Amino acid sequence: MITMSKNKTNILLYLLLKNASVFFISLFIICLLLALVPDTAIPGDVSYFERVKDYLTIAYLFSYDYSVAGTFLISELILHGSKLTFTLIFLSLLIVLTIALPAGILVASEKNTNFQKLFTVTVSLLSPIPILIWASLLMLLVFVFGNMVPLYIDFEDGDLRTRMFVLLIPVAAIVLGDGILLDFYNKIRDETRKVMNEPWLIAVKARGLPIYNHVLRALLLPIFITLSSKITYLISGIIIVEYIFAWQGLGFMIWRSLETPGAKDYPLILGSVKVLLFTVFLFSFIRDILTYKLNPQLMK
Amino acid sequence: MIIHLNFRFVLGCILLLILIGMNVVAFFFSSDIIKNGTPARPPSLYLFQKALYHQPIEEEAVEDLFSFSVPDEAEPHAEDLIFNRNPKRTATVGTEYRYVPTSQYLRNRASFWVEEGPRGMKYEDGAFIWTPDSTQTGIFDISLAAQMEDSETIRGIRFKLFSDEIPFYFGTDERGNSVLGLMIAGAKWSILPGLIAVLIAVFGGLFLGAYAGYNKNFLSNFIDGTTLVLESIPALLLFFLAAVIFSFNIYIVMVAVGLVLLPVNINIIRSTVKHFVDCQFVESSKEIGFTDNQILFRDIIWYNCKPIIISQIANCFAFAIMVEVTLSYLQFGIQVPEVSWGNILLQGKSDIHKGEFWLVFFPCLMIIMSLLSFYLTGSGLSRLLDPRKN
Amino acid sequence: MRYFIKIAISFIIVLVFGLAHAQQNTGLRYIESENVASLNPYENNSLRMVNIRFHEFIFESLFRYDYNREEFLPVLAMDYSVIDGYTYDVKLKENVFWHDGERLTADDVVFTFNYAKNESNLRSLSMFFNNTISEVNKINDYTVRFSFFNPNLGENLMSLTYWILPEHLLSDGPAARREFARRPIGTGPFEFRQITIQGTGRLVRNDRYHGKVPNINDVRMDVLPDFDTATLRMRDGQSDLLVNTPISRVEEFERTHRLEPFQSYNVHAIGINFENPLLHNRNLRRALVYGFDRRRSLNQWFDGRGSVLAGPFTSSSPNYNPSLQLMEYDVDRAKELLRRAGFTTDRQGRTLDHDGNPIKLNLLVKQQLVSGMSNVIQDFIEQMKAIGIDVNAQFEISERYERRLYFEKDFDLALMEWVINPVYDISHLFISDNIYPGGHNIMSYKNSQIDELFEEYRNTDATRRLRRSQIMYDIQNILATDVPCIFLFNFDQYAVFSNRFSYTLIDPFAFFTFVNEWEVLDYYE
Amino acid sequence: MSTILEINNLYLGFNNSQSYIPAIRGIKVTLKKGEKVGVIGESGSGKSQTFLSTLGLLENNPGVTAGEIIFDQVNILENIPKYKKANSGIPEKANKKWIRSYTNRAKRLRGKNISIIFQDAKSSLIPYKKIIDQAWDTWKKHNIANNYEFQNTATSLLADMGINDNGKILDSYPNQLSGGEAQRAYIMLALLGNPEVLIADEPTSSLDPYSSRKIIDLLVKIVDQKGLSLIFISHRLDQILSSVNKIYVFLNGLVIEELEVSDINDISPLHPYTIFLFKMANGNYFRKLRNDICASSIEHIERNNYGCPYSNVCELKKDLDNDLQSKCNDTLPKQRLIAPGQKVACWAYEK
Repeated sequence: MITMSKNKTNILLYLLLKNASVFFISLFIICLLLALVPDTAIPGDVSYFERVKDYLTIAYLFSYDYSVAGTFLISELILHGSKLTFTLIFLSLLIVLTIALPAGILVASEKNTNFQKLFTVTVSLLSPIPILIWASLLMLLVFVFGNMVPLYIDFEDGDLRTRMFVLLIPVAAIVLGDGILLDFYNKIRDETRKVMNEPWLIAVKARGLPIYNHVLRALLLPIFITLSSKITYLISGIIIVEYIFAWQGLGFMIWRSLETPGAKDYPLILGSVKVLLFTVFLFSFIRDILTYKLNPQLMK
Repeated sequence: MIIHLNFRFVLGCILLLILIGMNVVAFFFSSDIIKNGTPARPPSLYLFQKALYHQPIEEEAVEDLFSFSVPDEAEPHAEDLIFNRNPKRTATVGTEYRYVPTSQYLRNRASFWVEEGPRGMKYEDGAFIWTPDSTQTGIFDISLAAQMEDSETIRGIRFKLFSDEIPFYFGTDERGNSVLGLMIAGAKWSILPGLIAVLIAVFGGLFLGAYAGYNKNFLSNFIDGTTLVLESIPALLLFFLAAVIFSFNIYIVMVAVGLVLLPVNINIIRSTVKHFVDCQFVESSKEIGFTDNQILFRDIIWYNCKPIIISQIANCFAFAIMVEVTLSYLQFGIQVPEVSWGNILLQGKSDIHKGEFWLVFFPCLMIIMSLLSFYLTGSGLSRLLDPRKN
Repeated sequence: MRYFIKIAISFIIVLVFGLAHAQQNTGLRYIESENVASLNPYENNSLRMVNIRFHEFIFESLFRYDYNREEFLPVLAMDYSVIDGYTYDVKLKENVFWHDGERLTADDVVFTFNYAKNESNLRSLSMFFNNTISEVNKINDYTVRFSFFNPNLGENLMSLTYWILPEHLLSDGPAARREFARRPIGTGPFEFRQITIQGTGRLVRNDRYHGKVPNINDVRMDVLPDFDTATLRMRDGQSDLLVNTPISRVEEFERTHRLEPFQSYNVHAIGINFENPLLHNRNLRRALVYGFDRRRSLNQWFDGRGSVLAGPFTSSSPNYNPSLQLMEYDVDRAKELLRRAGFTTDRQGRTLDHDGNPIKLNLLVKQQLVSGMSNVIQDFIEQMKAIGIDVNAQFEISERYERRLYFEKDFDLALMEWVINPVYDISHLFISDNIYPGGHNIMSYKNSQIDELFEEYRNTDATRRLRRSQIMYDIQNILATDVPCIFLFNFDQYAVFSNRFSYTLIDPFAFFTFVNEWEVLDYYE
Repeated sequence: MSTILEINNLYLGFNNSQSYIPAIRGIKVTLKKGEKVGVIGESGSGKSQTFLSTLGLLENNPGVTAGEIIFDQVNILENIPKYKKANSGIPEKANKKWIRSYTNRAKRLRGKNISIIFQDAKSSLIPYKKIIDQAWDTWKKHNIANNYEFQNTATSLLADMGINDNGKILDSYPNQLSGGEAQRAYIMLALLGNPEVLIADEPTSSLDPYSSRKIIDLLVKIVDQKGLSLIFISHRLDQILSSVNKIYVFLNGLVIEELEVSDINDISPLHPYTIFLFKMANGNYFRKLRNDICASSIEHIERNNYGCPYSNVCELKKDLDNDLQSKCNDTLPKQRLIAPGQKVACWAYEK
């Protein structure tokens, strides 16, 4: 998709335009889908297109004031929800990277030691298990042994120990579930192996210079590529974890407002969907920039 | 490398055969797999039952022989406890139920008797013995009593004994259906719906991806655009809408699953095709005179993308199972009269604090097994067929 | 590298010893299943039970209707005097203060009713006020004159049982209203302290309360959508009260907690759609009732906590006809009724209707059920199969369920649940002129005799009590024999309290009305 | 002229769990200060592997099993674990701790004492960095990071390389340079750490004859000017013959001949394989070639892992008595001084 164009700003503009168009088109499709949701609070004579029209106004004109519940502003709800969701997402990504990065590099540098075989087998056996199963198994374990239920309510007023405990279980469910760890680990291991055999890296080593900065720089791009491809699975995983551990994040808000009977809180749903789409936009935008910037052939 | 590969492929095939076997059984004898017995009966393996009540039944001091009131004073201290073992809670018609209450030393110095129990249960040379006949099935409240020679306090324990015709190895749910039967019946949702998702995702991905990768015209840009858009829509929202609008019809949901997986497959196929298009052998075969389609499908797809397609099929099946289980867990997938692993998992989750773990343990086991079977066969097969590896 | 190892080990220690002991005091911590929608009682969708329960702490009304004694007791008002049938004078109590220190005056009452009549966007409530109250004006600081449209004493006083809002906070424009919605001020026993986005609400005791100052010093509401996690928290002792416990899960708390029963007016029934010609046949409907063993299901899944219904009324409602006999489970009677209705049975035991193909009925069910009812449905399907009728359950989410039930009438049988409103009027369910799309007579059940009796019941004066209950008895007898729907159960209702609460009186329609009289033992057991 | 680098009976081998395949079987190489040494051999005869092992760049593939490498009186392979029989083919678990200590010791030499110039210069420069940045990193590593002095040495080195408009080269990316320029830039990089020994691993094989001749002259000029010692590895004899004063001939992991080159035309190699190499270079130039024992053609030499590698096609072996012939087939020949400045490893010259 990246055509060779002359100057740098032209490229950045092109990438920004591409990702922004993806953002708005998927928002449009979601409005179309939302209008299909049956809702008794809407009088019968409102046609499908009118519903789509006012969802589009809500979504594109950023026009919202009070949530249906009336107690809180939509912006407050979304702020609180995104605070929760992004703590979960970024903490689990952080832990995934801190596990996958050293393991990938270590495994790539040594030729198939038994540590490498052991690690690959365990990760590939653990990862196909979905987040739902991990969450319920962890909940079972924590209740049977810790005799405690890690819910978000304790997070606010608990001391540091309960906070970490309540935060750790959902994050562990996300990290282990849905093959996220496996994908990162495989990608990093293959990339490091490829870089290690590069002739210029051996030359750098021959000159006595350290090589870790070159390896990390070469890993930056594949990490972002896997990240942007895994982000949609991560979002649906987040919704499940928030449902089970009662974290009132964005995913949970979308799910509960769609699920509860009676008037549905469309501004809230569209607001949270926009925030999630923005993260997808951000990740793919950074990925495109990195593909362009790090790629030596395109260097001008 | 060869040994490692076989291990993964062989294990995957074994699990897949078990899953297909369960599917066939569920399809042919669908009526009488689920046997009926006493409700909420624990699995009859003693090992499971030990894990079930991780602390043994509390022992109470008995004032008079007939009433078993719970004493207020503190726990009886350990040394004068007599029944210090966890009794077996299940019995089967025809096989002898045996419970040895305590160590040999205590047994000589204490007298045991059955306070309240089914007909034919007696204490004989160190153990409580009972062989239920065909009429004695159901839940019996058992209370056993014991008295040390030197002290006059009588100690007793009470527990429920489940007796059935068949030894339910996996236990039963609250309606008395055998969990083993439920697992087999639930297996029919693992392969059949997945087929639809695979058809859409893998073959759609193959053709669209190949086309988008091979030539550069408006259509290929359009395909790239739609994959980007489809990729960014949160998947669960799509499943929710498909489930709600078509009143929980699992096959329509699988069409939505196919749509969600389409972009991933398109991207993979397109990148491999684009990678090979630049190679020399494509130009050379063009000069020889092969048509575009022939080059694309025979050379590029058939030789190089075969392992990728197989791993895509496996991942697609695994993802379909995951979606079906998650939706049934959130009560949006398969509804009650039908049997599905997600429903049983949800039902089991509410009994965890009572110690009845088997309604969560076995569905999780089955889900993990079916996912692993697809995943391992997929990656094993793709390694086997990979031209580059060996 | 060594630094990371230390961090990892500390994580593991935390994981193993992560016990959380919240500090105990004499506070009440109760669990709800969904967030409080709105703190202003006259805003949209405030009529959910969650909001009503939360508002009971903060606000108070002029009068309160007592269901046992069937009379209106004064709360904020001293008493009322009837000048002529259409105007009442209400005298307010003197020493009542709002939470922010202002004194309660007649202006607040006048402002509240005008606000409710024209500015509140709660359509159903403002319509009710506009139909009953013509105008409200202030006589002096502590007496208010209400003039009504019709002389019906019960209905008029019922309209005075709604919360009173502070005029000095709400009178100047929408900004003040928005601020009020964030920090409501009332005259109730508890002051509002804070509500978080997560849904956790906190209230503190109002020491200057005009009635009995409550023993509980603060109240905390937690929102837990998943009932299993709620049970786990109750067993942990981190919460004291579980408000709406599904009846099938009550036995788990029997030995460890205190169950506080209160009258229940919920009726579960399977509605029969009369638009389906097959179901016009009375013998078939009676066969359905005889063929389903309701008592066994009640005992097995709900521990027998409830009663099997013979008619539309629960045993605790005043017009209940005790002489109604229950159609006990009797398979042969059901089969015999089917034979008398002219249905034959084929080899596999399936009943065939008049033109020979087997009877197929679809049962419309709402998707997220009370936990025990899914077992009841499975029992129903099995037992109907036993007498040869093939029933298949169709699950729908609540929106599509209501559309198919009320508007499209696209069902043969439908699992329904309704709550008998405080004035025990069930006429809207069975009157024939309610059979329009969206009308409450879902079964579209037409019976002229029933219509006449309901009409007569409406016109007889409230004082001739014997005549009215006699009419109700006749209605129940006809309904029992005519089987418009299969009446299932009326479940007992329990609130699960932790053992720290000794005296906890509950009003079925307004849960926390007597919260200021609840007694708490202030040591942790 | 003290010896700066000495490698004697070095054994390298691929040592995985199933088998042990010997790559280098006892090599003896000495390099004096300021001396220029040529190394010739067919590709895969282990010539670059021996000199890569001096810098520890082999990462145990093949791993060092025995021998010693002494640089400036410091033995990099000290207390190497005793390997039963280096040539026995019995696998033995590699001693990880010793390998780490050996690579650390070798690391200290990289860039400062010994630096290597690789074959394809364009692919051994960091593709995404400017030349000046790469040079600055190397300079900062080995000397005091002072920009002014760095600029001077860089430009002076490039000037020695015969590039005058060095502004263009320094701040351009590697893929913008031509083959020759890239090679010159890389040589400049290698010399920034002012090493004492320069190992050139076939620097000219990917260049056209003209620029490769220029590169070689440049190399010799710089080495003489700075007083370094040079190891020139190549498989084209004619290129290096004129600018080298000692030649080692490698075959299948063995130094089969070592001869001093003081005067071009009176070289008289003894081993048939070296004679053949010289004939292939430019046969008529050398008068003293003994054509009788020169091999006719060497398309394919079967590897003889145990005896003399050349024994299967050796002409000398025909007229030896049979016990010498059996020695040729199964035991490694020892290097023996035949004439001053000339050693050969061949049983024929036993007497």
